[in-house]
Amino acid sequence: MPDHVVPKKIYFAIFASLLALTGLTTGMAYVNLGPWNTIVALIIACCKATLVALFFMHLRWSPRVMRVVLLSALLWLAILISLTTTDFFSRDWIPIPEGWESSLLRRENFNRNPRGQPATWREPQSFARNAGRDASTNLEVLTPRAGTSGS
Amino acid sequence: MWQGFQIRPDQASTIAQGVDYLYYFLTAIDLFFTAVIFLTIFYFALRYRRRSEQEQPQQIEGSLPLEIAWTLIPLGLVVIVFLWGTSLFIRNSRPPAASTEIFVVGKQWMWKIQHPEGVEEINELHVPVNRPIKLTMTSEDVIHDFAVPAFRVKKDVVPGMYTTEWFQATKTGRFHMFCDQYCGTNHSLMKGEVIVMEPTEYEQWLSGGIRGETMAQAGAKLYDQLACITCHGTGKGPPLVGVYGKPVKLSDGSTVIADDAYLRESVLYPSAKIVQGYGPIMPTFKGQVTEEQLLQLIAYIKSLSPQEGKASK
Amino acid sequence: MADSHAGSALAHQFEDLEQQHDAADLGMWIFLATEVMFFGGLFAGYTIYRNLYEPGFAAGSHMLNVTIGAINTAVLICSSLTMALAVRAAQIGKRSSLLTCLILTIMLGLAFILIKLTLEWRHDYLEGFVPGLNFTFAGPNAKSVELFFCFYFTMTGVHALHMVVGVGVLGVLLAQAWKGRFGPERYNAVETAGLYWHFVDIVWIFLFPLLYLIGGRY
Amino acid sequence: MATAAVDLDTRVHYLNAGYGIKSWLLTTDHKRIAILYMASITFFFLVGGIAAVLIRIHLIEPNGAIFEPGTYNKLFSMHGIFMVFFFMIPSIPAVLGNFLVPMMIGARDLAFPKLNLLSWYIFMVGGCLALYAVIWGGVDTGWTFYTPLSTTYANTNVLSAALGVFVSGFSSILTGLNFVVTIHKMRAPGMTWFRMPLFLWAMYATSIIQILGTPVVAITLVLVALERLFHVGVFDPAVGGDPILFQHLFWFYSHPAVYIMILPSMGVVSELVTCFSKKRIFGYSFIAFSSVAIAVISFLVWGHHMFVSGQSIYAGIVFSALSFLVAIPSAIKVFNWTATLYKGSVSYQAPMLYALGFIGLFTMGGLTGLFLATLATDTHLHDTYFVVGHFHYIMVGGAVMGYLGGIHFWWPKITGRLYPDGWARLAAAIIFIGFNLTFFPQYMVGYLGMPRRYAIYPPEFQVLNVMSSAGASILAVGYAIPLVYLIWSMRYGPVAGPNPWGAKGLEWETPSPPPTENFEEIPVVREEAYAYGE
Repeated sequence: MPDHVVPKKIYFAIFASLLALTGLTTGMAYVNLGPWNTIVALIIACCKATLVALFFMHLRWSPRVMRVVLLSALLWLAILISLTTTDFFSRDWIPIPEGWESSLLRRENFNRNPRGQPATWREPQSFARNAGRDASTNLEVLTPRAGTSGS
Repeated sequence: MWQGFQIRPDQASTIAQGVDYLYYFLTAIDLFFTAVIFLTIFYFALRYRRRSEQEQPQQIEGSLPLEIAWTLIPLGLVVIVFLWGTSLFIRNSRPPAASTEIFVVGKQWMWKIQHPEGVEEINELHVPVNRPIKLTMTSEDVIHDFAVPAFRVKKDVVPGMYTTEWFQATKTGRFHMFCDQYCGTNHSLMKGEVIVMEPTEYEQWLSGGIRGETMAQAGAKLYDQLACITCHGTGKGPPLVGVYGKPVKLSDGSTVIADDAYLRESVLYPSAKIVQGYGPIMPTFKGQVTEEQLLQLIAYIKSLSPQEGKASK
Repeated sequence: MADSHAGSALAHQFEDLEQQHDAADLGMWIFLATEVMFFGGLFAGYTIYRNLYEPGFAAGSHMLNVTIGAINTAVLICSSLTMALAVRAAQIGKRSSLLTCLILTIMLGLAFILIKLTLEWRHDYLEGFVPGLNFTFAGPNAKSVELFFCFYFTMTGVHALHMVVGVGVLGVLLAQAWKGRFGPERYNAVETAGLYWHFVDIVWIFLFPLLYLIGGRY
Repeated sequence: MATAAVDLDTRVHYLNAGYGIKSWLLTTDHKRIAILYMASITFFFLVGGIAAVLIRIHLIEPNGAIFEPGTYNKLFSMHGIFMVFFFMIPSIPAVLGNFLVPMMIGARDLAFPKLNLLSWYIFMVGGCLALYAVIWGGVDTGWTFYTPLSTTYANTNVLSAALGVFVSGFSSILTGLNFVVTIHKMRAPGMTWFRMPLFLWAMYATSIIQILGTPVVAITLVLVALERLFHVGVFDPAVGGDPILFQHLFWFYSHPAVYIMILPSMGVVSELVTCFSKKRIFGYSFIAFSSVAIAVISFLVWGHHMFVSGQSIYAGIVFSALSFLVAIPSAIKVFNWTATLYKGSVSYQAPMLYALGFIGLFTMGGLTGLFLATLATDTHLHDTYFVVGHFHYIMVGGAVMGYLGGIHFWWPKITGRLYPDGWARLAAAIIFIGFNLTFFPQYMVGYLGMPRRYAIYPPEFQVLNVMSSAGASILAVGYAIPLVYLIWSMRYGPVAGPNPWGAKGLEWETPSPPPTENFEEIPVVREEAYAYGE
């Protein structure tokens, strides 16, 4: 058969290094590296994944097409994540209307309604500020109500 | 049927013309290439039609210069279109600093609009002509979209965030505004009008304020305040859209016409006549609404009926 | 029909065993590519929200028990080793060692699921961390913490579902191996199941730091 | 002719190799599975088609001729879900692809025949779930399932419809997987990559999209379902979730899905154009690589569905630029097909009419795509009937024309019999005319600003809507005619013989209908594809 029979020795060596890396990544979490904690953890995870793929999954001895398949999957994943983040992390570049910053940027402005009902969020302050009339006709009283419930 | 028929939508804002020029340019490109492809195919298909079954045409593998030509020419054209469209878009999405800010809240299925002076409207937006207006918009429930074709502006109205669009109207008159993002049952009724007025008229309208609202609009507000939608919009209670003036089947098998009297009775004494297929779950609103408000509610339910709209035309 | 010297081991559409073996291998790798994208959707959403709501995600992460997470990681790595040894046993035709390795892999897989279920999810439920059922966390950033737990349960849930499927597949293989269906000529099923098992392991290798180690533990 | 007819009945081929329901439902023969798919997607096409007819009748009146708005919403959702997920996506890949991929590369079957049958069962389970959703109350979210409407506010059978789409997605994935492995590993001796018919290149590119795109929409629908079940989830604005993230994940698949529909049609057209001009394809490698290029670029452009969604305008600019890139490989294909006719020997049998119709309609549909990739014009046209017109030109004018052309071309191979060519040409002409009458007015009414998915619309849009509905009635007749004569021909059509069109390709070297094993012995390929004139 064309497939490579890998010596047991290699498997145990890989196994040992995987366990060591698991210990390392857990240990590193208790060391303050600032933003590098995440990066280090991800680098270690990538190393472990590479070891598993190359040796346990025999990628090292497989035909090239398997590696192309794996790499294209990773490339597509990178496309998905990078183009999506392009949107999310450039949204704030848009000039923010004055007086609305607080509600625009902070998503903590949400009221949590009782379970099973869709949430509304607090009317932005500008409504209250700009509404100089009787409270009973103010939009604010129109808002908090049980909405249509799903399912 | 031909009433109001147009080929081009009104150009009623400062950005409309710029968008239209680009639109015409693209139309020209389209027509040109469509003509080229159609005519070439017709010509080849006739000129080289099969004359006998034994015919053996000359075999041509391809031509690199041609391939390069029809790669680069479209590429050049789309680069032009991209640069034009993008620069126009950036210009169109930057509201002038002096814009008047109007707040828009979309909810199923109405637009609530509030002017900086505090005046509120529903499904209507009054604006002065020749002044930049910036809309700051958000939604209470699902995603809506605030579109005014005559202004060539459009933006989704998203729950949990604020979106903005701006325009400067150049013509007085009444223009459609639509919800362009599908938002549930009455999506197609979630439309209204932008009313562009002379500045002096606008000032007058502003000072008239809330008194200018119609019965149906007041009813819509009440409908909202009383949370009628929790049942009537969700299937727990019978839907009210289009019910006015139509026969309604009751749980005892009889049928009544949904007229003013029936609607009034149903609000005040809900268990008197139960619509078939629904439970007697509606609480009474007797004592909670005045007669005037009842009329407003009925006017609102009337306005939900498309048949009613047809008759009034 | 091709002259089927290898008897029933060769399916009719293939010319020889090598072609059949390569096709099975490639098929499994392509399937794993789809799995990458399946989990990829979750990872994309996670990446975005984690960056938007870093403090809440860190707070949520700190509710999880790193020790149990690390132990479970080790359990999975052990199962990967036994799985790799199982494939090796099948390749060289050692039935008894194949059976042992498969049984060990299944037991380790079950151990992982059991730890997840009893020591983690049950604990989370009792603490009131399950969004949609009993989420009662009330500290700062409560909403972002809830969002974190949405991801936590979806990701670990989908992963655990893959484990269950994997254990099921290995169970079938065990029954076949018992009947002596595998040998140096015929071990595709073991090998492709192994690829799947290792992939599920790799997913966990990423889930562990992403879910348990946000913001460090110092 | 008489002897040929006897031959059709006496010779053992895949159609008479077994009789009875079991021989069909348990078959692993790729040709029989193709037939199973053909029957099922025709059924789903009828379901979606009935919805389309009702929609067009309803829109004759500005206030709606028949339905309440809620019912109308269910109809267009049903139309979209069935046409997209249960007709267009499986159409050419699962029917023609299943039938032809092994035959074109000279193999006895796909690499995984049992998996192939499983795909069909999975597809049917998905289809039944979607049918269940429609019959028991309907679903009204549109085929796009936008949150939070689908997760929180819709009161219809969103769960079962989404589950149906989720399940049928795996059928799509497994079919694509099967094709890729087959094309990689099962090619006959001498069948190098650059000797493959262009249909195979198109199928390969399509499979890439199915494999890498579908899982993302699957997990997205899982998240929607979880949010609907637990009333909280990752798209829920109440916990800071973002509905726009749903759109990203949804369109990551659903934009490429459009190319799942159109790429195979492009492959079919490449086959038809060469055969009916008796000429090699012009620029083989350009067409082949443009298929792969389209598959790859299709994954980079999804944001153009979201220009006005509240997405960052900078992301909008990036997506706009990338979207224009798709125009290039599409243009290359159209020009190469046209150039193939040059100095050819062009005959106008029915499949060729469909192919030429495809080129024309695809050109019109593709070019109007430029309006929607351009930020400034898309702002005006987004979510209007312009978009509806555009994607119907691509999907119906393009993909369905290609599918019908392919069915007509390979029908003699599939059934062993010929259909009446005159009727087929008439149907092609009627479809072309009816199609343009239906969808061209939609461009105009879209430019005027009529939003899509409106049950009730302002009266000034009525003229164009009536024109569109009138065209739709012609189109419906056009689709009904082939259904009749194709079914007729299965029993009464003249016997076709192995190669009625004088076409090149391995599938034409075996008898019609082919034997179960496709080839008496595996062929050896010694010439380029489309070696007409040798």
